[in-house]
Amino acid sequence: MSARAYINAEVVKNLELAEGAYHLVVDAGSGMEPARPGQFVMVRPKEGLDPLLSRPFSIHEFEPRRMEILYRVVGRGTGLLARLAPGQTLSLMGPLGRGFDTTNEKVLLVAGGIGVAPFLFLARRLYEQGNSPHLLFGAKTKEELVRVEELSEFCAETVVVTEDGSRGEKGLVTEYLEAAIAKNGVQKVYGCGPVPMIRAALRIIESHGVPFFVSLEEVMGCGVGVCLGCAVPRADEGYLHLCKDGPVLDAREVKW
Amino acid sequence: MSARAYINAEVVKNLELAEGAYHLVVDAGSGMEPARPGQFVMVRPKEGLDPLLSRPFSIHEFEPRRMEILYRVVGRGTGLLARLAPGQTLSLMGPLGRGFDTTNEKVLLVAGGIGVAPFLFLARRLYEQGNSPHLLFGAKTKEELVRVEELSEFCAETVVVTEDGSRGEKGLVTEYLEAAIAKNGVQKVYGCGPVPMIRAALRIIESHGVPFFVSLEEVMGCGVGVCLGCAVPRADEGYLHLCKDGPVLDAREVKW
Amino acid sequence: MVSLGVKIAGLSLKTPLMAASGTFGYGGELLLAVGAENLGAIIVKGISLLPREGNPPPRLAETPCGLLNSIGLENVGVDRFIEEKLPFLRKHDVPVIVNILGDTANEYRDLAERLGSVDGIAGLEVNIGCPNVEAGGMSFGTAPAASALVTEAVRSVWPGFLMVKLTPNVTDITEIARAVEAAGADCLSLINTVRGMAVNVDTRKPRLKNVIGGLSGPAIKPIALRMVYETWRAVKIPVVGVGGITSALDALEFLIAGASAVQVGTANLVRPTAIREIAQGLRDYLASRDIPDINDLVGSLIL
Amino acid sequence: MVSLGVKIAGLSLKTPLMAASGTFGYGGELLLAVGAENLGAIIVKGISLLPREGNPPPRLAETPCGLLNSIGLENVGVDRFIEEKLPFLRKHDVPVIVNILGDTANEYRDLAERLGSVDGIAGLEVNIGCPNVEAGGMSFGTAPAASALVTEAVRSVWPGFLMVKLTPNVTDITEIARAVEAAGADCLSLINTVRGMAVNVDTRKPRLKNVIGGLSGPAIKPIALRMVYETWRAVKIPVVGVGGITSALDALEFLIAGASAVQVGTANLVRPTAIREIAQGLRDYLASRDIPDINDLVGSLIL
Ligand SMILES: Cc1cc2nc3c(=O)[nH]c(=O)nc-3n(C[C@H](O)[C@H](O)[C@H](O)COP(=O)(O)OP(=O)(O)OC[C@H]3O[C@@H](n4cnc5c(N)ncnc54)[C@H](O)[C@@H]3O)c2cc1C
Ligand SMILES: Cc1cc2nc3c(=O)[nH]c(=O)nc-3n(C[C@H](O)[C@H](O)[C@H](O)COP(=O)(O)OP(=O)(O)OC[C@H]3O[C@@H](n4cnc5c(N)ncnc54)[C@H](O)[C@@H]3O)c2cc1C
Ligand SMILES: Cc1cc2nc3c(=O)[nH]c(=O)nc-3n(C[C@H](O)[C@H](O)[C@H](O)COP(=O)(O)O)c2cc1C
Ligand SMILES: Cc1cc2nc3c(=O)[nH]c(=O)nc-3n(C[C@H](O)[C@H](O)[C@H](O)COP(=O)(O)O)c2cc1C
Ligand code: FES
Ligand code: FES
Repeated sequence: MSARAYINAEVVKNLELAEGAYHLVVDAGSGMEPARPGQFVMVRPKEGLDPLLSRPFSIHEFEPRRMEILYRVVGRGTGLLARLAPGQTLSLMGPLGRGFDTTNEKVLLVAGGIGVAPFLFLARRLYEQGNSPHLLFGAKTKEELVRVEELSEFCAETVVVTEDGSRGEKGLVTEYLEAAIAKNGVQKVYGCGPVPMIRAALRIIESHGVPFFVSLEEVMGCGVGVCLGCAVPRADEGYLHLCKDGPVLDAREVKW
Repeated sequence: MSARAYINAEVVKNLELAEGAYHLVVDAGSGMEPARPGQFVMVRPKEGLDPLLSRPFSIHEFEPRRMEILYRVVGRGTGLLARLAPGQTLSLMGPLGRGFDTTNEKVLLVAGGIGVAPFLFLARRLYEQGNSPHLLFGAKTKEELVRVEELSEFCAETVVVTEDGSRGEKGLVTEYLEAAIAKNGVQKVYGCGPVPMIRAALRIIESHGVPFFVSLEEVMGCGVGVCLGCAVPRADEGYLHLCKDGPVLDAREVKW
Repeated sequence: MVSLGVKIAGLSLKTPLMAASGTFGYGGELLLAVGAENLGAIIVKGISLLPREGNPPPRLAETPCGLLNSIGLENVGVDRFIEEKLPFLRKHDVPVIVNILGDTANEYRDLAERLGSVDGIAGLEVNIGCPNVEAGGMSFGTAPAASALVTEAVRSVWPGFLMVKLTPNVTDITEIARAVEAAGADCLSLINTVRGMAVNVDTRKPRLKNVIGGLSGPAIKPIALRMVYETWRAVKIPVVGVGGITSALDALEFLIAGASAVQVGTANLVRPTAIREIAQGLRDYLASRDIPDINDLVGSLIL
Repeated sequence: MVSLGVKIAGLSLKTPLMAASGTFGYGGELLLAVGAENLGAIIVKGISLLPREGNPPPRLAETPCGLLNSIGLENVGVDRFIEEKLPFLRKHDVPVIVNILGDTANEYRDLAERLGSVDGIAGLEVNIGCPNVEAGGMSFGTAPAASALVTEAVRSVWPGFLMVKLTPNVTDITEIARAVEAAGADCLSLINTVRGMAVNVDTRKPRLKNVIGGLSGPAIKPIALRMVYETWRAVKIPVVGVGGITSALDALEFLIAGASAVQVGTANLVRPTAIREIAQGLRDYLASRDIPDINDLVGSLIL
């Protein structure tokens, strides 16, 4: 079966981890091809035309048949997703897009809030290659530090930062980025989170001459490169298309 | 609470009695005012705008809190209804419209297929008044004679007719109508079923000079008289509005 | 406490939410469900000089997130309206706006004159989406000159609040809007329904007996919103937004895009309590954002 | 066995289902998902003489049963299309129709001329919904004369299959249709997207960076169907229906209302396998009703 078709997946688990943050596990049967960390899936209700579009989500964790996503309820589509109970089905298509490069370099993962989603799968993959990454994970409060225990299992070191200081360091991740890069001899940084965080991180990381790859978001129509909806401005001119060229992009390629 | 508002009702039972014919029982809580036989309810999914309109259904049986409808799956709305499981909720508004007159006269009920829906509630009411009606119930096959046992409990006599002769008399109800009126000294006939059946019945009943009241169908928008969508041509000129003037109408008032 | 009150062309409304013509009857049924305190105004079903029968059924067909109707302007006529419907409406503390329609500009004028002779009418809404019988049947509202003609005819006899309702079935709504503004309208309401059709593939018949009808409901919201925005930028008089509003968020989209008030139509059929819920939603929105006055939002679109 | 084959203005299609421009890329991604046997034709994303960047993001916004887009005609330009995209398309047994666009009538003509010099193109679809740069920016397709001008310009250099795609943002589509027919089009496709807008009430910004975009999807189906029916009655050349088709039943509505074929657009985004499923649905419909040939349905509306 081609990746260009929706398959039915059965909800195995759909748990609210913190207010508005959910962990969904589905049984995708044998219809889903193996995924790479950083790739995404398009998800839609099994029936109906409203909401019309599928919603993109990073693959949080993947094993054959079993696909997981971590999501925050922000609107109608995610609201409907949150109401799915085990045993119910949804439609999904994927894996889609280009993921993270997992060659063996010293990697630092920088996550903001729900932006941590793609990093469990990535950290495990790196760990299994004997190359445990460092993790810098920021959030508003300790409640938003979802899945941090699972993640830190695969990480050489985990630094958590909360804006209110309710857990770990107090402040913004960017305040601890400098140190994390320098101390660990980081060769590459992967980021996922709110755009202001990514922007601020980019300035710091660039000043260290370290490559920075980010998983970005944009409204998507098709997820497979046909609608040209998911445009991201290129640093020079024209647009990248997130669903094909990304969702992981070299931060220097993007106009911020 | 005014009848002009939707209330949430919980599905107690939603059983397929025969292929495509369902019996739905809901707990309407205390929000629903007492109904009269022949009235209807507007039913819609609890959420979403597609399908946009509510669907009208005759009240099949009613006790405080407990409301029942009998329905056939013919399209999208009824298809969605059929998928509701006990414990799930739907929105409903009612009772609406004008029902059957239940003064004590000798009554004959003529039902075709799912058109039997409003007659259980009516027959029970008449029975409780000590005025059990006669029932003439026609269908294509014996499978379509849904709820006939429950109904016949309240009827002085039940004649069933199937087109294929699989149960009761063979043929069309109209072939047995003449006899049913004459034999029982019927003073009034109530009908509900396909328009061709009603039309044929009207000719026979008129020739006996007996009043004939029918429960009709038309696409409805609001169910409460504001949209003027549910027009039924009057015998003389202009239109009746089924949701206010009906759904039970004097057959002689209607242009057929 | 937040304030939902708005004032349009001199008419004060308790909330910016009007009941759209044809979807609230003559007010009786739904007024209680909504509550007078939530209702800016009631626009009654379109009234003509003489009673009209309307179109044969089926008159309604559902489409994806939309509703097609071909009610065909069925109404009791102005005399019965004044005798039978207006007394009830007068009893409530809600401005009554009468939606009027005619076959000729003179009919519109005569109707306005007749309505000018009675009490309890806060204003008129002129439906120029009706066929222009003297000019081959295209609707008045599709030509600037015919739109202006009807507006002037009504204005000549009606000094009070005059709102003209535009049809969306045009190439350039701003052209019509400017013509109607110049002809003396106090404000504009838009949009009326979009012409549409549906077919029953089992019977191969049109779903409406009238073949073509008017599309309303959430499906047309993006079209209505665009036209409100375009019109708001093109005229100086206030604009009232209509089309697919079913929630407070929908109403807010229109206000932000330039509408001074909005009308709720099809949503009243879907939920008779819609306007009450939308009013509550507006209050919650303002309160949660510390915006004291709904008027602060009007035209606040950030480009 | 039922037959889904249709022939429009000399072009034979295996099914009456074309992939609408802009929703199927250049064919590569979705062709395999759909299967060549289900696809009447591929209409590629609109091509211009020079590459175009398109509009800044956000370019998409969802609306009730609809999609707003402001892709802004991003495309690789005709030269790269011929070099990079056409070779792949040629390999499949599916007619390729190139959707063309320009700022001036001359650009349309030059484009058609360039495409006339290469193999593997079954026909052109002329998108006249683009801004007419020489005449103030209103779209060519909103004026009969400008629509005819573009059609004639293309016809003068392109002897082959010529389909002109009409915009729905007009008062009277039949007027445009007749002008385009007289100017030499072989057939008409309609509708392109309906202009619409959406606002984010949290940020008070338009949901599209471009503010206004084109509405597509199920929401516009009743509008498209009405225009197809009106146009079919007004012209003699075949009409191809587009707008909101997501199921076989939708496609059948258009065929019954007069369309000789249909295009599937937004549905391809929602389900890449949409056209395959629709083709199967058409076969099932014909089989279950003992209708041997899909052409028997075209224009079979019973009034
Ligand atoms: C490649 C990719 C991976 C993503 N991974 C995750 C993830 O792992 N976990 C997670 O919680 N979220 C993720 N997102 C974001 C997620 O897709 C949106 O939160 C979701 O689509 C919102 O849907 P909604 O209907 O609830 O919100 P809406 O009511 O549609 O809108 C709420 C907000 O979400 C934005 N939004 C709406 N639709 C989309 C869309 N199709 N794509 C992007 N943004 C949209 C809107 O602009 C708006 O600001 C990812 C997005 C992309 C592009
Ligand atoms: C007063 C009244 C009482 C009714 N009681 C019953 C009942 O007890 N049991 C029962 O099975 N059916 C009853 N009906 C019919 C029932 O409302 C329709 O079968 C139902 O609305 C079809 O919805 P759908 O979405 O499944 O079909 P659709 O896909 O919408 O259409 C399928 C067919 O149903 C017709 N239809 C669609 N909407 C309506 C509507 N709002 N009103 C009437 N017809 C419609 C269409 O014209 C079409 O022919 C009643 C109708 C009325 C007006
Ligand atoms: C059933 C129905 C009847 C209508 N009757 C009228 C009318 O008499 N006069 C009028 O100007 N508009 C009439 N309209 C149009 C509405 O007032 C409104 O402009 C349109 O439906 C769009 O708004 P909505 O999407 O909120 O319904 C009617 C609409 C519907 C659905
Ligand atoms: C994302 C997107 C891009 C489009 N690009 C083009 C285009 O380049 N040229 C064109 O003529 N139409 C274009 N269209 C319009 C479609 O071809 C079609 O006419 C319209 O979407 C209505 O059909 P639908 O409802 O099936 O999508 C585009 C539509 C969408 C949604
Ligand atoms: S989402 Fe359609 S091209 Fe990327
Ligand atoms: S359904 Fe609206 S008036 Fe009867």
